Amino acid sequence: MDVSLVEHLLLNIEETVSIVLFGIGFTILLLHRNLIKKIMGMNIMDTATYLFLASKGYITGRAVPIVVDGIQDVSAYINPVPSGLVLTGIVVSVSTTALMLALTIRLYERYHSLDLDEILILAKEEEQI
Amino acid sequence: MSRKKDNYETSRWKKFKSWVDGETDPLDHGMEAHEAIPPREDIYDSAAHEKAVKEELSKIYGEDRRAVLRARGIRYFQRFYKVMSVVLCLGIIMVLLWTVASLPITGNASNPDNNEVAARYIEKGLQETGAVNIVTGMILDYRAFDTFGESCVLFIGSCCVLVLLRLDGDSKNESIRKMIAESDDRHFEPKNDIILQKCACVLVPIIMIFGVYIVLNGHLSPGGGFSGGAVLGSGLILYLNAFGYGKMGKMFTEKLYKRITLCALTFYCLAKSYSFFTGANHLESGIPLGTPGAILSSGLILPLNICVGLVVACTMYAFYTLFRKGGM
Amino acid sequence: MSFVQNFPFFSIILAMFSGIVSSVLSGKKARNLSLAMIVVTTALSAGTLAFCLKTGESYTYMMGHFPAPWGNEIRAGVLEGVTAVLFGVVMFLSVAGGMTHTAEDVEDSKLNLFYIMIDLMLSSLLALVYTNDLFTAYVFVEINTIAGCGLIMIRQKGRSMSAAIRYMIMSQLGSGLFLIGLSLLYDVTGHLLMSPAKESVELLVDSGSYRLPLLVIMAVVSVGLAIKSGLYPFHYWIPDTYGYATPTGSAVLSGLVSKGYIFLLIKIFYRVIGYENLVGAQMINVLYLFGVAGMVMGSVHAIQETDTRRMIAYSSVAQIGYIYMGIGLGTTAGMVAAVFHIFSHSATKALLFISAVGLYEVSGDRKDFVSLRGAAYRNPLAGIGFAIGALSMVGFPMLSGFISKLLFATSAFDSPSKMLPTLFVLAVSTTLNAIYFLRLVITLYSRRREGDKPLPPNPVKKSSRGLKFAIVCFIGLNLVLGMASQPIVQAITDGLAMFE
Amino acid sequence: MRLFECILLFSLIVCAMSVAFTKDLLTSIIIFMSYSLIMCIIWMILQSPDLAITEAAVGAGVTSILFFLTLKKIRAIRKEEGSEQEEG
Repeated sequence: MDVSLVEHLLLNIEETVSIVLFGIGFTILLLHRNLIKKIMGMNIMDTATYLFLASKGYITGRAVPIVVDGIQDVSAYINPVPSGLVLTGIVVSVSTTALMLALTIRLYERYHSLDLDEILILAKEEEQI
Repeated sequence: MSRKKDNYETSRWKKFKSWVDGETDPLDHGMEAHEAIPPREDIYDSAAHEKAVKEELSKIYGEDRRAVLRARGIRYFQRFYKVMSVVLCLGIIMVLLWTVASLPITGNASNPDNNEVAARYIEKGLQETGAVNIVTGMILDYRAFDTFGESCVLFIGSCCVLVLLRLDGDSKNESIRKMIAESDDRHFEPKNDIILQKCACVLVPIIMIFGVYIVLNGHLSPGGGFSGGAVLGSGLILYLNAFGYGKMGKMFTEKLYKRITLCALTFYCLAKSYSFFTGANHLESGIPLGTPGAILSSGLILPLNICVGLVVACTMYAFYTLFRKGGM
Repeated sequence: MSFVQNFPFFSIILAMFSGIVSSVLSGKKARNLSLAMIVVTTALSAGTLAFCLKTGESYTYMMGHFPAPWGNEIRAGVLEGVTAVLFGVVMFLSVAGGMTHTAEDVEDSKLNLFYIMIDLMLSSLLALVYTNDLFTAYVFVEINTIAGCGLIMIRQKGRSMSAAIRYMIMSQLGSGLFLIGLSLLYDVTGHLLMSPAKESVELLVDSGSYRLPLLVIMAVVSVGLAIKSGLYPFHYWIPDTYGYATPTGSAVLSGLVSKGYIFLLIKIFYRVIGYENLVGAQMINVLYLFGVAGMVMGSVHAIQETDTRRMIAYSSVAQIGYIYMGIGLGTTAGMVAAVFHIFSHSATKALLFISAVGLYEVSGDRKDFVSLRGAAYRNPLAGIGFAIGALSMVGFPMLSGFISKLLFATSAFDSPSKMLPTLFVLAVSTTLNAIYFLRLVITLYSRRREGDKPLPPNPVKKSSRGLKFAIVCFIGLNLVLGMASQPIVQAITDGLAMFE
Repeated sequence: MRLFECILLFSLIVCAMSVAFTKDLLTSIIIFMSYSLIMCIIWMILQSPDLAITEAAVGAGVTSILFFLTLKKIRAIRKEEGSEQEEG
C-alpha cells in the first residue's frame, strides 16, 4: 500500500474513523438479523456521517462559533455550517429510530421474534392460512 | 423421438394454456418442467450430490418435495445474498477510504468548505440575525427552511409512533390489546420507591431549570430549542418514573400534548412563512433584532426556540409514554 | 417580482400547514381538508407552470432574507411546474379513489393521522421537486420516507408491518449513502445550494483536481437514490411494500414516491454534477446496465407471480428500469424519454392499483387469478380501467405508454453504441409485459367456469363514487398523455434546457 | 490533546464493533450509550458544543431510553408468554 496514502489517512484521522464507523453501521444495518441491532447500526451509521461533517468544519486553533467580546473575524472561529447541518440531522435520526423501535415492538407482539428473516417467513405463513 | 417431441409440445401448450387461464401456479409449472427435463435442474443446482441427499432426507422424513426445494432455493439465495452484501459493504468502505485519502486535510483553514458562506455567517451574522451563537443564527435564520422541515420530521415521526402504539378504546382486536395493556411492565417494578422519589425531588427541578435555560439562551450560548427540549423531556420522564402516571396524568394529558404541539408548530409555520414571504418579496420584516447579547434579542429566534423546545419536550415524553403503556 | 412567483412556496407551506392542523381534526374533516388542500396546491402549481411558460425562463425564490449561497432557495421552471401539477393530480385521484377503503382499513381514531401522512407526503414531494438546496432535499427525503412508511404500516396487519420495517431499513441504507455523498460534496465544493455547487464542480473538473471524490459522489448519490426508488438489484422491498399497503398507499408509493426520488436524482445530475461530466465519467453506463437488467428481471418476476397486486408491483420494478435506462442513454433525448416515462408510469400505475381495487371488491377481496376470473363483467368500469392501464403498460397506441416507448426507441438511435441493446431489450421487455398483463386482462374478461373455487358469500360490493370518479379521471389522464403528448414533450425539453 | 482524541476515536471503533458482536441486547445497548457519550466528547474537542449538548441529551439520553423501553417491553411480552405456557 502506498505510504503517502496511509499518511494522508492518518492526517484525516477523524474522517477515516468516521468512514470505518459508517461501514460498520452499514454492515450491521444490512446484515444483522436482529432488528434492535439493525436499528443500532442505523444510528451508528448516521452518527458516523455527522462526525464526518463536524470534522470538516473544524479548523485547528480556532474557537467555538459564538461571538465573544465583539470579535467578528473569520480567523477567530471555526466553520459554523456543518454544526447546523448535523443538528438538523440528529433530529431526523431520532425520529426514525423511534419509529423503527415502535415497529419492532409491534412485530414482536405479533410474531414473538426479533429476527427479521423469521418475521418475514412467519408473516408469509400467516397470510397463507 | 419425434413422438416424444410431439408429446412434449402438446404438454407444453397445455401447460401454457392453463397458465394463461391462471389455473396453475407458475412455480409449480416450473417444478413440473424440471421433472420432465432433468438437465435443467443441473443448471439450477450444481451440487447434484447434495440434491440426492436432500431427496433421501425428504423421503425419510416424508416431507413435501416442493417445500424442500423451495427452502433450499431460499437458503442458496440467502447465502448468495449474504456474501454479496459483505462484498458490497467492504467495497463501499474501501472506496470511501480511498476517497478520504484524497480529500483536503482536516483543520486546514484553506479548505474549500471555509469559503465566503462561512465567512459571511461569522462576519455579519451578529448584525443580520442578532444571535450571538452563530450556529443558532444560521439554522433558524439563514437556513430556516431546513429547520422547519426538521421539525416536521419530528412531527410525522411522532404521528407514526401514535399510529403504531396508541391503544384506543375502539381498537379492533380489543381483547388482545387490553390484555397487553393490563400486563403493563410497571407491574414488575417497585412502586413509590422512596430513594427514587427523594432523588427526583432534588433532580427534577434542576433538570427542568437547566432545560429552560438551554432553550431560552439558545441564541446566546450553546444549545437551543432541540437540545433544551430533549433535556426538558427527560426531566418529565424522570418525574413520571418517580411518581407514577396518576400524578403526571393530572397535569399532562393527551389533549394538552396535542394543543401544545399544534400551537407551537402553527406559530412556527406562520412566523417562518411571514419571514420567508417578506424576504423573498424584499419587504422589511419589521421584527426588531434588539441588542445582541440581551436575552430579548435576535428577533424571531427566541420564540422559535421556545416553540421547538416545547414540541420536542412533549414529543419525547409522548414517545416514552407510548412505548410504556400505549397512551398518555 | 410577480405575485405568482410565490406560488411554489405557498403550495409547500400550505401542504405542511394542513398536515399540522389535521392533528386535532376528526378523520372526516382531515380528509376533506386534505382533498381541498391538494386541489388548491395543484392549482397553485398550475399557476406557476403558466407563469414559467409565459416568461419562458425559470426563477429562484429566496426562502428568507438572504440570497443564494447563504440562505435556502427554491427554484421553479417549466419541468418543475409540469411535475408538480401531475403529482398533485395523481395524488388527488389516488386519495379520492381509495377513500372508502382507507376508512375501512384504518381505525377510526387514527384516520386523521393517515391524512397527516398524505399532506406531509405531498409537501415533501413538492419540496423535492422545487428544491434548489441539497440539504433541504435530504430533510425532505427523510419526511418522504417516514410518511411512506406510515402509509404502509397504517393497516397494522402483520404483513404490512413487516413490509414497512423492510422498507424503512432499505430506505435508511439509501439515505445514509445519500447523506455521505452530500458530505463529500460539501467537503470538496463548500456549497450546498445547487447553483454555486455546480460552479465549484465545474471549476474542479476543469482543473482536474479531486477527480476520485467527484466520481465517488456521483456513485454514492446515485446508488442511494436508486435504492430508495427500487432500481433492480435493490428492489426486494418493492413487492411487499406495494402489495400490502392500503390502495391509496400503493398508488401513491408506486406512482409518486419513487418518482420523486428519481426526479431529485435527475435534478442533481443536471444542476449539481453536470450531465456532460456524468457522461464523461462512465457512471451513466452503470445506470444503463442496471436499468436494462431491471427491465427484464422485473418482468420475469412479474410473470411468476400469482398474486395480482404483487404482479403489478413487480411490473413497477421493470418500469423503473425503463426510466434508469433512459437516463443511462446519455443523451438529451433519452432524458426526455425518461422524464416522460416518469409521468406516464405514475399515471398508469396509479390507475392499475386503483382499478384493481375495484376488481377485488367484486371478488370477495381475493387477489389471485382464479378468483378474479370474470371480474370485469361484475365491475365493468374497473375492468375497462384495468385493461386500459395494462394496454398502456404494454405500449398500445393512443395511450401514454406507447409514447414513452416510442421516445425511448427514437432516442436510442442517438447513441450508436447502445442502440442495438436498447432496441432489443425494449422488444423483449414489451413482450414480457404483454405476456403477464394481457394474461390478466384475458382472465378478467373470461367467464367463470364450473370447477372454479367458489367466491365467498356476498362477494359483490358496490364501488364508491370516489373510486369510479378516480378511474374515469385516470383513464382521461392516460389518454391526454397519450394523444396530446407533443406539448408535454416540448415542455419537458424546454424544462431540461432550463436546468442547465 | 491529539493523542487523547485518537484514543477516543479508536474506542469509538471498538464500541461499534462490540455493538455488532455482543450477544446480549442489554449489554449492546449500554455499549451504544457509551458510544454516544464518546461521540459527544469528540464533538466537544472539535469545538462544536451545540452538537455535544444535543448528542448528550438525545443520543445518550432519549435514544437509549427508547432502546431500554423496547427491550423492557419485549421482555414483558416474553414473560407473559412464559407464564401462560406454565398455566397451560
